[in-house]
Amino acid sequence: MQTQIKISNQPLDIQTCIDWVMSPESGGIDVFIGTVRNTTKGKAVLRLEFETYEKMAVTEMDKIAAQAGEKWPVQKLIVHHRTGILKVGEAAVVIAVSAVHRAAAFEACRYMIDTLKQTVPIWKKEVFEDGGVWVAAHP
Amino acid sequence: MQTQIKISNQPLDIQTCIDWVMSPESGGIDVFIGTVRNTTKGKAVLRLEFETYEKMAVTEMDKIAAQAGEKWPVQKLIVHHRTGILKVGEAAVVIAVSAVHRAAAFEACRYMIDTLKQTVPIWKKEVFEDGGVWVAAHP
Amino acid sequence: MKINILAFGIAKDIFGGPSVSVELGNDANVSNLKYALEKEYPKLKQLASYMIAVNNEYALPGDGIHSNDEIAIIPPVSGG
Amino acid sequence: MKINILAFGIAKDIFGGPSVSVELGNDANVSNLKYALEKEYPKLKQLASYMIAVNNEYALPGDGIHSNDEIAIIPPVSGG
Repeated sequence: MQTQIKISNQPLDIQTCIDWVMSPESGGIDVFIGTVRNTTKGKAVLRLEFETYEKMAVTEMDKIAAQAGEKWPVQKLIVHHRTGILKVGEAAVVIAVSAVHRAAAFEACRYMIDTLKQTVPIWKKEVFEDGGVWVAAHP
Repeated sequence: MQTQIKISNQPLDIQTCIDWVMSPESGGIDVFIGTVRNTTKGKAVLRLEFETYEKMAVTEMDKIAAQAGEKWPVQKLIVHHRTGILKVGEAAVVIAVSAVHRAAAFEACRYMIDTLKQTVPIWKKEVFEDGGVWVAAHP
Repeated sequence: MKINILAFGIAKDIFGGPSVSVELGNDANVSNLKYALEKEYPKLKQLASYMIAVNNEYALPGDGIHSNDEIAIIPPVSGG
Repeated sequence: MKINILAFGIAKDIFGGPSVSVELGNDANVSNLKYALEKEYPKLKQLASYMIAVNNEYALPGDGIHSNDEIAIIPPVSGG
């Protein structure tokens, strides 16, 4: 398995991620794109602010990518995560996985985003008209 | 739910499909790309030839898209399927699904490709050096 | 009545062309059509399976066939 | 020993800056560190949870802390 993990404060390029995982050996590619939603629980979101503990975030993403590679026969796996200030509609994360058969691509991609959201030290503040809230911080 | 179904003999544009499903209301997009693999059971594939019963194929894809929309809270769903002669590495199908939450996007996308492969009247011939074989035709 | 049947994929190879005609009784159903086709083209029985579509919808064995219907033979699909 | 702790997200707000220093015994572990931090910054106890990372790895309560370790407080993550 080949892996590319990147954290960037620049807009993510989805096509570049897809091109990177494409290969003549693969039959299926699954791609997940997390985008900034305009509302949370009915309140209008103005923007998102992502902060990261970059070194550890890359280490954790490397780890979960390796786990995905052990669980499923993946060929190439890429994760690009954005930091900084994002407008509504922008991509916060792009995950693309290629595999010989589609089941592995789907399952590894789902595993990546589900686990990333649980363990990777990246924090998202939703900014509303009346202030900002760090997502998931409080019970 | 908004749906776009298209069959085309021109190369598929993945980014166009993704752009079409993106919306400020969505938080997650799942994309599946089926590509032409260079080998099947160890034999080198030279190219694929896709043939379709176009009117019925579009009808069937509309049906399964509607089913996906009943099963999961999907916002936008697009399917572009290629026909004609495809080289190794080219995209045969692109399915993109946007939803407020990612689970619906993943599950609807997986349902679309799994069901498409079972019911939509499109046929694939794998062409090897020693001739072509219609995939799945024989037991 | 004379029924024209559209063919795709391997069915086109078996028929030697994109359509064939068969002669059926006026109250024929899908089952009768399959029987007539398999008599003329026994290789159809070697397929993993095949369906008949009537007016762009999959049809059941007991569904009737009318002279103005659009009929197609659907060998195992393999899109995606 | 004096330990410097990196802070992110809401922990940065609670600490009022991107890092804080605490004084710990030389054989301190993660549990001792959490106790010291919560005494100084009781708002930490209102978080849904938080972890301590030692040298870019999640640490367990009994893991030791050394003066040259890179220590960080990891409030509930919310990437993706």
